[in-house]
Amino acid sequence: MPEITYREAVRQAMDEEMARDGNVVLLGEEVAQYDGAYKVSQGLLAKYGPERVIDTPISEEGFTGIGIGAAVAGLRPIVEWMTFNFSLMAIDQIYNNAAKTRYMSGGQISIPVVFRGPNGPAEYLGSQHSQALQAIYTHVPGLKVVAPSTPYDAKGLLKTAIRDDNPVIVLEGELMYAWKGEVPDEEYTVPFGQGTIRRGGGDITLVGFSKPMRTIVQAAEALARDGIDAEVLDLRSLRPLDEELVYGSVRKTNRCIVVDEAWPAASVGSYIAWLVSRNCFDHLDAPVELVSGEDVPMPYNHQLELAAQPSVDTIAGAARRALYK
Amino acid sequence: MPEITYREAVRQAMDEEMARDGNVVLLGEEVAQYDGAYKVSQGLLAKYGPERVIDTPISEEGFTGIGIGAAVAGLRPIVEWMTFNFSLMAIDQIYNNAAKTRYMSGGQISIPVVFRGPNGPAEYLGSQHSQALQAIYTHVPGLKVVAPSTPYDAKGLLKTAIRDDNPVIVLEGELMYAWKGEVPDEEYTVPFGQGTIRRGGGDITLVGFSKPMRTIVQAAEALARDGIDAEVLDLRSLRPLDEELVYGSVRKTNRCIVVDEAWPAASVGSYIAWLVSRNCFDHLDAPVELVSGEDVPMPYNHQLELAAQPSVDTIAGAARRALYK
Amino acid sequence: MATRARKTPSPDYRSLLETMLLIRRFEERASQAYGLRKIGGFLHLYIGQEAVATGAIATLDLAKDYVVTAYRDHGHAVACGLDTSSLMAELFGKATGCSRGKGGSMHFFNAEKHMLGGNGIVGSQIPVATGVALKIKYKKEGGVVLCFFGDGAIHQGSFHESLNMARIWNLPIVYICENNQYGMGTDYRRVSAVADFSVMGGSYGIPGKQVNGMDVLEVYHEVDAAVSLARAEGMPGFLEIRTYRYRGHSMSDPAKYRTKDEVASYKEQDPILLLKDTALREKRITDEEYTAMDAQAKKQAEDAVQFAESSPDPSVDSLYEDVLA
Amino acid sequence: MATRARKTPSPDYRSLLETMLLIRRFEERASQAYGLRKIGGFLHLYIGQEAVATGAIATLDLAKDYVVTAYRDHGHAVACGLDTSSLMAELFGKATGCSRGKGGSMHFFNAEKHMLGGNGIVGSQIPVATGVALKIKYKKEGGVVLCFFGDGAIHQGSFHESLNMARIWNLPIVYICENNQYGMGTDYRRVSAVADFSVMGGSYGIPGKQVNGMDVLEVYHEVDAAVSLARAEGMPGFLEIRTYRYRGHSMSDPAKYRTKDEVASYKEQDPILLLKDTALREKRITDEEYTAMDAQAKKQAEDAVQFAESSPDPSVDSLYEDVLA
Ligand SMILES: Cc1ncc(C[n+]2csc(CCOP(=O)(O)OP(=O)(O)O)c2C)c(N)n1
Ligand SMILES: Cc1ncc(C[n+]2csc(CCOP(=O)(O)OP(=O)(O)O)c2C)c(N)n1
Ligand SMILES: [Mg+2]
Ligand SMILES: [Mg+2]
Repeated sequence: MPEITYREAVRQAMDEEMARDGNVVLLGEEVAQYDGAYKVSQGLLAKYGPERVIDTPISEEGFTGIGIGAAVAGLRPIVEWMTFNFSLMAIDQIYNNAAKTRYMSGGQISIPVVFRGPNGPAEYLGSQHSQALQAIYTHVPGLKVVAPSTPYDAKGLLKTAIRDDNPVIVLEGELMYAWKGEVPDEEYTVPFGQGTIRRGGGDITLVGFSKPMRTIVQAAEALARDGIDAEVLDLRSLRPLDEELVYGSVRKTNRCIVVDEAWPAASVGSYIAWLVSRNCFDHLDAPVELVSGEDVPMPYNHQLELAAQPSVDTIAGAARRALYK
Repeated sequence: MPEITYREAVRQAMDEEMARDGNVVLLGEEVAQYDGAYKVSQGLLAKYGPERVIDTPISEEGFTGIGIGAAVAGLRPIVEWMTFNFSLMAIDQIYNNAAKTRYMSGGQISIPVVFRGPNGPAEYLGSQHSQALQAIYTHVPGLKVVAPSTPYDAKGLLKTAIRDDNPVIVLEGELMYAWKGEVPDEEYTVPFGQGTIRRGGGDITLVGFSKPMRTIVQAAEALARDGIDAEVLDLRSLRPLDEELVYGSVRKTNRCIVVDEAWPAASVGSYIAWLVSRNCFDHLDAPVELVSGEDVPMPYNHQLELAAQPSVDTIAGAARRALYK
Repeated sequence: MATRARKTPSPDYRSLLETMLLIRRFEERASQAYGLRKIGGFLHLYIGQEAVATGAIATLDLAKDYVVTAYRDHGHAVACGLDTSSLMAELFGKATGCSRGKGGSMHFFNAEKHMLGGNGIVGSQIPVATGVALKIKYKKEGGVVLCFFGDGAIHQGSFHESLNMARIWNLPIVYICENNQYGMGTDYRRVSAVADFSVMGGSYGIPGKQVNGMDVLEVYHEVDAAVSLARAEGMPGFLEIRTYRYRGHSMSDPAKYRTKDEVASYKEQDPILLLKDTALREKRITDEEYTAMDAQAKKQAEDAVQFAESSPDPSVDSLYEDVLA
Repeated sequence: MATRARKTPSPDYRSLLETMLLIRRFEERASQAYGLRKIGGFLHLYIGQEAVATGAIATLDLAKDYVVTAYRDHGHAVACGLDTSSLMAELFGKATGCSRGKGGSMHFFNAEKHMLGGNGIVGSQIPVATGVALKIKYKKEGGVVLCFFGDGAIHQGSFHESLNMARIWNLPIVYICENNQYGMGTDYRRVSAVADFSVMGGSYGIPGKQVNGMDVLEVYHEVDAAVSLARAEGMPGFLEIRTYRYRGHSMSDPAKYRTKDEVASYKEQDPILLLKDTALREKRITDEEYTAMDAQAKKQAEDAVQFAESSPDPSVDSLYEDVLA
């Protein structure tokens, strides 16, 4: 299988779906002439023209709502937020229109729109540009939310998202865009609501999604060197959530660490940690631990910035504590 | 002690603090000439004049940011959101400016601003007007969040909020405004981060905050009739959170139900349920249950609307299940 | 800039009268039913403003054109030809309602008839409507969107963002600000820096015009001109239509912020009476015909109430229906 | 509308030159340090635009006036008199930085000097600045706020909402749109419905004016006139100042969206050279003096680098400091 970057995987997904379906359009800041702020839409303007690849002004509330309206009326827009930090400008549109119009209309209206872009901290950007905002989207019924951690999943989940008749939030990552991974030449999609096992193991279950997956796998390798055999689960999709995959693993390992780079309170990570605590109650030999981003705005200084994020040490440390080692 | 409404309690808090400190101003839609959409600011314009009680246009992003800017520069504004549903228009200002300016400036800047208004479902309003949005505010470091459930707490917590040098979110409730309760004539405040025991009991701990507290107490009474003695805790403040109060109770009762009328995923309720699961791990005789709002947008039809919210039955049922009864 | 030379066809007076009467009688019935507690929540009546929706929507071909509006949406729904029984049933929260009892007064929808809501968040529908126009343009359908909002909504950022994008992309949309002179209890002059909203088109290179909204014929001709320009040249339109609501903002508003004289002066130019007088004077209808029309409207409103009364509530099982496609 | 009759005093040419030189030499050094990876993340250079911050801020009395700006904030910070060593240290993420190493390039702050940031979210500072003006007015301090933002920010709703409120409340604020003709890779003409932003003042009854931002003297005089009007009469001002950035949007932008000729043509009207020529011509300075000034600016920039280099990182313990007051 060819190795491509996460960036290229996202690009291919958009390219293939645009080729497949003339109703798919892409809009956002710098997506067209600039080929994307992070070059994710490279070449799409040249291939599909300015009617389908549309540069917007810096008007997040406006163009997010425009994407929703176009979907309500029958297009299948992909809206790129240059980063999820800026989606806060548009969140009324997501909560009040994208997530609710179907329900409020008694099921008459479908809203096949995708919102995607980089989420979570990159480097040296300070607190306004380093927010991992999965919690506020996963909280809301009427949305679907996916968080691919590999090029394979990025492509497959985005293709599924574009074909889905519901509003889908796709959480990518700036630092992940350069990550490489195998992606088949043949057409494929990745279904929503199915997590995957990144590493088999019997001693403890490590659950995560998105960018921290790399760190989690590294932590598992570090643990393996100490003879601790961790199972690593990648949720891939947060709403719907593959609860059974997690429970099955924890019922086997009897221990669980959840990793989520967002702030801990009212987070996806703490929600999963509660679900596991509740649904594997009789199987747990230790409390479910959450390794989260620290409960502070992201600092600019790089040492502090690293200290604010889940690391191999904090994850492996939590695992050792759960194993009372 | 005189009995007053929650509405009057909030009004008194604002009135007393405005009398006490000339830097306190109130701004929002309909707060002045109309005396508040829910009459919470009744009489304040007449007493303090239009420089201190300011009607705004329907521009939530704008006037929220104006409240923040005025606080950055030294005033102590109270910003009323007509309801929290509309705060979504302004959430960039809360996340990116209110919560982060102190940190980003290395601690130079204080932002003594209060954001308050009714949160959560009322009746027959449909999904856009019935959101319980505590999760998205409690998620964020740099904010404080309180959720009073009685007139006493409404007054005492709001007074504390107005005097606090940080941005504070005060979650009130439209249906609660008419609730009555005892409030002393003397001046008092209620500190942040201290929950309270609404009913002592030894069999199970019921934890909640805000409007569901009434239902929780009723559920406890229903349980008492069956010989189940529930302890009812009112958290009052969500950030900071009185964890020790909860753990102390659960270590005694060994069972815990958390009630939160918001959607379950990535919610305050599920966060607390995880905290208890983790920190009372060795004391729990049953999984911690969450009784949440149903995971759907709020329907308009009243029967459906009631079915979507925590009820005496769902709370008592969860408690019975936790007691294996 | 193109001129509005095109001669508008003469509207059908009869059908304009019928629509206005139907809106009024429907709402009078709804108001009664609210008094009897058959309807709850907000109920924002359109009485007094009938000429705006009626005259504007009469210019459309709803096979290809669309309507998007705010929460004061009964008039627009009737003018779009939605079945009044389904509308009354929606107000009653019944399963036979136009939104299956899930939307309520603020969320009338009929996707087939291109009536896309009904939105409870002030200003939130403006980007959505703009997105519908984007779809029309992309699909080269020759349609036009009418986007309605109030004088209160014009100070929302969504207005600004949307008009700019509509103009740079030449979208077929006409923005109609129904200036009924109050946003809840707020006289628009108190919250607007300009007295004449039509000047705001200048910021977007969009022609703006003030229209007398008590005169349905003037509304018809001006909207028709703007619609033609939008349809033919992709030039968005912006009309400030001056109108007046006779009732309070919603059922709970005593409307003390205005004088009886002011209300009376508008009732003297009542849109129904105005058109009736003209039609009689021009001998387009007879007195008897008018009486018959009104009787028919009353009967239809009464039938709607009967239908709503006798319709079933949605089943509690439907709570989780219509969340996702 | 009041006229701008007041005669502006002549600015101090020397100090304008010194400030512009200092900004430029500071940033040249910062750019070098970035190349050496001493600085990470974005670094939005102001080179080419020096006349705007310099001329505008020279009109202020920062004992009572304030400055609020966006992420391209180095020039404004220098013009406000912030210690360049503390600024360079901030870029290096050091504890001695103006924001203790927590803010970075986009978040320069000095509360004492009334420089209130530095904001990374496009348009987000506009309401905040407006709130600072509200405080000035409320406290009758006689001050004025200068609020800077880019041509990209003007399409954000926050612009629209803020200007309306500033006008209805007569706030002492001057909004300065630094039109450097690009928002990232987007030529403003591609995303704006109007070519001349100054017309936008019309929507708010605020006088708007275009100013040549390469001519620091013109900037000074026009801003001074607007500041005087805001100070004396509470009439907000709105200036579109035409300028140009020589560098890419940030360090990673090759700026292929514009021609070399275009850049060269602006360099011919370089603001520093322009003022230098005038000053020489008018014999306000000698060539030697200019050379000495520039040498001084270079030395100060070099000293700043030394200071930053030799300063300590913030301790990891400071991660949880500065979150709350
Ligand atoms: C974003 C938002 N803010 C506030 C409200 C509360 N609210 C509902 S209607 C209304 C007044 C709107 O006035 P206008 O736009 O003039 O419409 P009208 O009611 O006159 O038709 C307000 C403030 C809301 N629904 N949404
Ligand atoms: C709300 C928001 N959307 C998008 C961005 C990403 N972004 C950063 S700068 C920029 C361009 C801004 O252009 P302009 O306002 O002209 O300022 P300039 O960079 O030219 O000084 C964009 C799109 C952001 N920071 N905030
Ligand atoms: Mg109105
Ligand atoms: Mg620019």
